[in-house]
Amino acid sequence: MELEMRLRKSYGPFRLDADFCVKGERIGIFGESGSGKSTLIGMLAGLVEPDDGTICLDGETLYSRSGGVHIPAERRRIAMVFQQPSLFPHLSVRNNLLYGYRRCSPQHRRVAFEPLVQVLKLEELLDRGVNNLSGGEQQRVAIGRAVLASPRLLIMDEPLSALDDDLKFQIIPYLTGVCGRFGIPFLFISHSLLEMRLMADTVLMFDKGLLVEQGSPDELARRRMGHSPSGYINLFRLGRPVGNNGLHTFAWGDRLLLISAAPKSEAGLYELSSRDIILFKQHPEAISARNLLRGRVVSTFESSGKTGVELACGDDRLIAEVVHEAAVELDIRTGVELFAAVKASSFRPLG
Amino acid sequence: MELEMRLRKSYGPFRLDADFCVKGERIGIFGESGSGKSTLIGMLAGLVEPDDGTICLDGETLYSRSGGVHIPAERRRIAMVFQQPSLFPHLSVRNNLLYGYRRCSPQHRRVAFEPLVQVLKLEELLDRGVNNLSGGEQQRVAIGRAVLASPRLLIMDEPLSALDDDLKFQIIPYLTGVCGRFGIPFLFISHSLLEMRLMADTVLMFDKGLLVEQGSPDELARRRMGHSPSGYINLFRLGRPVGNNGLHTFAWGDRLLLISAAPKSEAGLYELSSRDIILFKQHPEAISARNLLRGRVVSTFESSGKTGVELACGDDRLIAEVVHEAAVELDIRTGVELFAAVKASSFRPLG
Amino acid sequence: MSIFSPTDLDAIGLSTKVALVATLVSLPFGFVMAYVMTFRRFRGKVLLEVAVNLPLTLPPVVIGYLLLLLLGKNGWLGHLLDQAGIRIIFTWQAAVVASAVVGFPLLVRSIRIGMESIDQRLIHASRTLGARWYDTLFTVIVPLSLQGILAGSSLMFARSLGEFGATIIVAGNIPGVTQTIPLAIFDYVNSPDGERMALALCMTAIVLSLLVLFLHEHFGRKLARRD
Amino acid sequence: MSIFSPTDLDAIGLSTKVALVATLVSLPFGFVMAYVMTFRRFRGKVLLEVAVNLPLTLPPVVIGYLLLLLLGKNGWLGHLLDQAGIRIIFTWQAAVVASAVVGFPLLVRSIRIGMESIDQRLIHASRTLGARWYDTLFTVIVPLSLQGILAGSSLMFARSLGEFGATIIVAGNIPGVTQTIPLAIFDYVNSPDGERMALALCMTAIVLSLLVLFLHEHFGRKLARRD
Amino acid sequence: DINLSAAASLKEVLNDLGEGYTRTHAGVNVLRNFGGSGALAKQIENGAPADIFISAGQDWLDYLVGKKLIDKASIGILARNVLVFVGDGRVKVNGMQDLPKLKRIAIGSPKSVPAGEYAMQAMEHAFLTPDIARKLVMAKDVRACLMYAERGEVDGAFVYKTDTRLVKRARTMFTVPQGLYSPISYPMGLTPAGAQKKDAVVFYRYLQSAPARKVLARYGFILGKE
Ligand SMILES: Nc1ncnc2c1ncn2[C@@H]1O[C@H](COP(=O)(O)OP(=O)(O)OP(=O)(O)O)[C@@H](O)[C@H]1O
Ligand SMILES: Nc1ncnc2c1ncn2[C@@H]1O[C@H](COP(=O)(O)OP(=O)(O)OP(=O)(O)O)[C@@H](O)[C@H]1O
Ligand SMILES: [Mg+2]
Ligand SMILES: [Mg+2]
Repeated sequence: MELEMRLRKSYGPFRLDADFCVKGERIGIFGESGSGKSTLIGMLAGLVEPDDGTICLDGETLYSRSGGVHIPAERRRIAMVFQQPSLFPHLSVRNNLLYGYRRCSPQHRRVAFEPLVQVLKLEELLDRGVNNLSGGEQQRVAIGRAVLASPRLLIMDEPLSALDDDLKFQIIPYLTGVCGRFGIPFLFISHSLLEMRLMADTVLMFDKGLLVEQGSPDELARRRMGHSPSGYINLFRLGRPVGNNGLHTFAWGDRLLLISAAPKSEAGLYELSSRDIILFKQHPEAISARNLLRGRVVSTFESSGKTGVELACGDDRLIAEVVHEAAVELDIRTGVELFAAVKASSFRPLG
Repeated sequence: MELEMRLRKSYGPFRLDADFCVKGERIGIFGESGSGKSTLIGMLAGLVEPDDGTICLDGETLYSRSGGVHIPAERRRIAMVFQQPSLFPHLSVRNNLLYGYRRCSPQHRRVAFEPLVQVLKLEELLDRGVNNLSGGEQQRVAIGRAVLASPRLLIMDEPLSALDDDLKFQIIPYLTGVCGRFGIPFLFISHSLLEMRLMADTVLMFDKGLLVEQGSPDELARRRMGHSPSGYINLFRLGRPVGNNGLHTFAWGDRLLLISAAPKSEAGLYELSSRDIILFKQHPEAISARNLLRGRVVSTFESSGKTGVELACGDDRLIAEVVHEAAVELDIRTGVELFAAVKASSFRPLG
Repeated sequence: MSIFSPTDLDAIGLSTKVALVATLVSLPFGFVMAYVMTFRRFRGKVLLEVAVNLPLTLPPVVIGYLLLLLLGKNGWLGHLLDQAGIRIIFTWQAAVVASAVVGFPLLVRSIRIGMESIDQRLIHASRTLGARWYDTLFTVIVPLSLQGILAGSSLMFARSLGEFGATIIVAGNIPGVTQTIPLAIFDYVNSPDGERMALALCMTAIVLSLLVLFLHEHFGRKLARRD
Repeated sequence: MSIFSPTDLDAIGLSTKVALVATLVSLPFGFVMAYVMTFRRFRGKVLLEVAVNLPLTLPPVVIGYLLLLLLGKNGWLGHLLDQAGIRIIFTWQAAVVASAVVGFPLLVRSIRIGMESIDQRLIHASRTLGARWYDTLFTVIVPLSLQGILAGSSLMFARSLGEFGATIIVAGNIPGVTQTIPLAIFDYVNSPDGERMALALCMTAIVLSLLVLFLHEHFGRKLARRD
Repeated sequence: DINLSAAASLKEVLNDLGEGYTRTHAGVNVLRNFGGSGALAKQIENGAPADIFISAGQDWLDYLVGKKLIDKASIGILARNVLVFVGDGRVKVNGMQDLPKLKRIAIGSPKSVPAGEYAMQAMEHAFLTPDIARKLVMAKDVRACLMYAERGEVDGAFVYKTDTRLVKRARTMFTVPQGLYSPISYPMGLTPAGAQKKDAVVFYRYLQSAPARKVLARYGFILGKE
């Protein structure tokens, strides 16, 4: 998907000035409360009329003030999960879910009803109305409704905010999976850098109505490493475990990783925060950390007063984070060899 | 505050069966989507009529079916932040905020308007209506409205879900501060163990309408340590930094802690996850971690296949988490001396 | 019900028919008008609004005269209909027209109040899910303004049962043909000894509207937001 | 406006006064009735509902007669008032009563439709913030049903302007004293050469209700949800 | 003030008489209330202020007399009227016998409008009823009959002679023979309250005086003997 938005929209003192072009199937929008995220996607979906500008999606102009183009929302095939659930109060859960599905022409229908309902744990609610659902239940129905419309772009405004972690991490792989399998690009808003890292390829960061950063969540994460409470997230795709004696053993390049949490799927996707890596100059003896990886520093970078250390471990890369003082003391610079200690419990299974 | 709830409430197949007594000023409720949390607090606030049972708050019976007691919601002085903002659409932000304030008799009024508005970053919105506020703005108004009612109990249903981390961690210390200072006990629902740890003294955990665990978030956290992605959270109250050369230096008992993040208030409250601690049998040389603390194991415990290690460092306690294998290898048992390495960046400032 | 004469029974039947037909016929127009007034912006909206509300402001007799001018032999619509071999004046259809015109503003207003409280976000949601405007109309707006539609219909039905002034002018007061309950009552109260019968007919009208009210409450409850 | 005779001007003034007073006097009652119907559950609710809607179902003439029976010197209310030295029949107050009774169901229904769409959660919110029921009533329910109240008031005002059947019975048709616009129109259409004047009076009524409509739209927009 | 309650068909002439009277009797105000005779009678019965009641038929006066609300001694007749048949002249109608040629005929609703009742009497006595019944359009009052005729909605209508004074398009086809229906009169009386009121009694007498009769005649009323 290629999305180009050059838009202006004012609400009293608030001024949104978007001017970007972004490519990718999984786009995240990040920004503090009131920075204009919902307004931006409202314009993309065709629900909010911009003051001026253009919107192009995959080469098709959806809106152009000067060109007099304004494709109405219902013909954009952009489904939306709103910040408030906004379910149809007169319809059952089932009919809410099927609302967009039924309106999608059969050749575009790609998402099946049953499996989605299972992932969203909505089986038992199908014949209920939506007005007395719990907050999380409502949010799940809203997600399902939008996904079942098999849109050409799925927009989600904080879709996971009312969900507990377990459910959230069950829904995320499903969402990314379905969207990936059926080629539904998505664009979502979240306040969680973790969700961003898990779901987005590209992140747009807004502040006070302006795009302040654009890049891969990796870049964003590197830049925000020092600032964010979870540092930089290293991602590992480890496949099937090669052994299991209390801990799960995985091949990672020519090394082995020992991980305590079981993988959630065959993909064996794990994350590791840069903060959870401790670097040693020499091999430490008798350490509680189960993984000790030798690596060579290939680059260092600065972020909010922290030093990011990119280590090459075979063909793979690992980013660790240390404070300046430590960087100086350990004499960390490109080319140096270091040991990285990682606890087996620091790896978090994602999907 | 002492709260006793012995209640039954059914909604079709869903059955809530609460039977507990809890003491404390800061109570958290935890549980997956649809487990009956909102229903429970609805009954406490007097908005949902139980099928049967009693509710006692500080010795006063608020509801008793057999006793024929049913104090109406408006006389319970229990303010509520709802899961959906539910702001008054016809009032300005200011008048929404002041709605409960004005209805609170002056001798009960304890919370001041101005500082609250500042913490919630609502200064510029005061004279706007509430219908076009962003999601996070609405949630902040809802929090402010409830707090300003100076209630005798404040109930919050996922009050921080729509807020970005920065704002969240600014609001939390304020909320706990105000409630602590003015003796307003609160009870809140959250899906975040971190928020629980930061805000609650006691946590009630619900599953499918039943109370399955009750205890301090510490106990809960120990028990859920292995399960939770952030492990067990160690809390540090460090006061003012005693030095600063690149890193902030704090006295902790008779030791020094080096921390990269600046304290957020004079209290110097920091958290440290059990996962961020690496244990060594011997003193490791040249390590990137800035803090190396020697301690004696005073206890160990099991949680979801992990071993929790409680270390005594002088008079203070530190809980680290290792996998079994490591526990065996390092020969961790009560009485043994170990080194705990903690990175300066692993400490997160709270308030 | 032996107290009623055959022409009274005719009146009761006719009134029911007229009120029913007037309500049913007006419904789609009333709905469209309410929709237009609520969701569209255009010039001359106020004029349209005034036109719709006219039958409320003007005394029914005047409405009757105006309708006569319009539908009569020499009226432009009446003339057209005449050429098509249709005569409206002095038939029960005229009573329907009179009732419809007089009750229309009530219908429109009720539906509008209901429509105005529909959450805009639901309309947005349906649009992003691919519903064209007519689709949104039938699957979101109609169901969510059903309360207003029902309320409006029962108002209109009741109003039609009581419609007198305009009806008597355009339909005449022909027993067994165009005499509705109010016209029959009018005849009875104008005879010195007709009071009892007038009262009996009033009761009948009340019972009829009671029925409609029950239906309304019944459906209203059924069709209200699902749980 | 030299085309109008002094009694016509009286009629215009009187009509305005009657419609205004009828609307204002009915408002609190209409609101309370709507509130009770919407938020309370009790036995005999349907009976009350029927009673409120009666004036709609019955032809205005009948209402007029019933009011005459109630307020006349032999009626129980009229008797009481008589002893207090108050006579209502054939005064402009009688016209107010007639208009109020006939317009009441419209007012109640409009307010109800508005009230029924109030989000229950807002009422809950106000209660948890310490508002007693009357407080919630005035600070939440009234403002949020303002659209319905306004719509109902303007419906009622318009209906009052057009009220004829009941008024002519209880207030009489006395030029300069109880002759409202519809009664004056009635007189004019009953004179062979009165058509022009009847039309002029109709226009006046239309203009009056136009004014109310504008006021309604104006306030409606102002009082609608704040931005 | 004098409260006068009178049948609606007397509106113009009574306005004329009332205004004339007020001009010559400064300080006396005649409040005129026009309506259907039945409505007026019921109003008086329920305490509406009225000094003089003029009915369009005998029965409503009798009704009030029966309730002792009319001073029996004062009862008189204001004027009489005759029934005529008006039409637009497209079909030639010269008398009752021609009525079956017409398609639609307007009459006042016989139960509530006296003129309608007289018309029915006339048709009955002319042996027309059975086949003509289907052609009758019952109107609210005589004015409505006249209007239907004027606008061509009906082929003809039975109306009072006094009503035809200002018709434009329609014209009088024939006068219904007096023998076919009972005499049309406007009986009147003073209410007990009116009988006590000097001004009312004086005005009541004026209504029966020669100048008043002249005005009545001008409006087309028929005047019986004194
Ligand atoms: N219709 C509107 N009228 C006036 N102001 C508006 C309107 N919509 C949004 N705003 C304002 O514009 C700003 C941006 O709003 P927006 O909803 O886009 O924020 P957001 O980034 O989605 O925030 P959040 O994370 O809190 O949902 C806010 O300050 C908001 O109050
Ligand atoms: N009024 C009601 N009628 C019927 N069912 C209800 C009603 N209110 C709640 N429920 C059901 O009861 C269960 C518990 O609901 P509740 O809102 O208490 O959950 P919750 O713990 O707050 O969940 P969440 O975290 O998703 O908000 C849910 O399955 C919900 O669908
Ligand atoms: Mg938003
Ligand atoms: Mg909930």
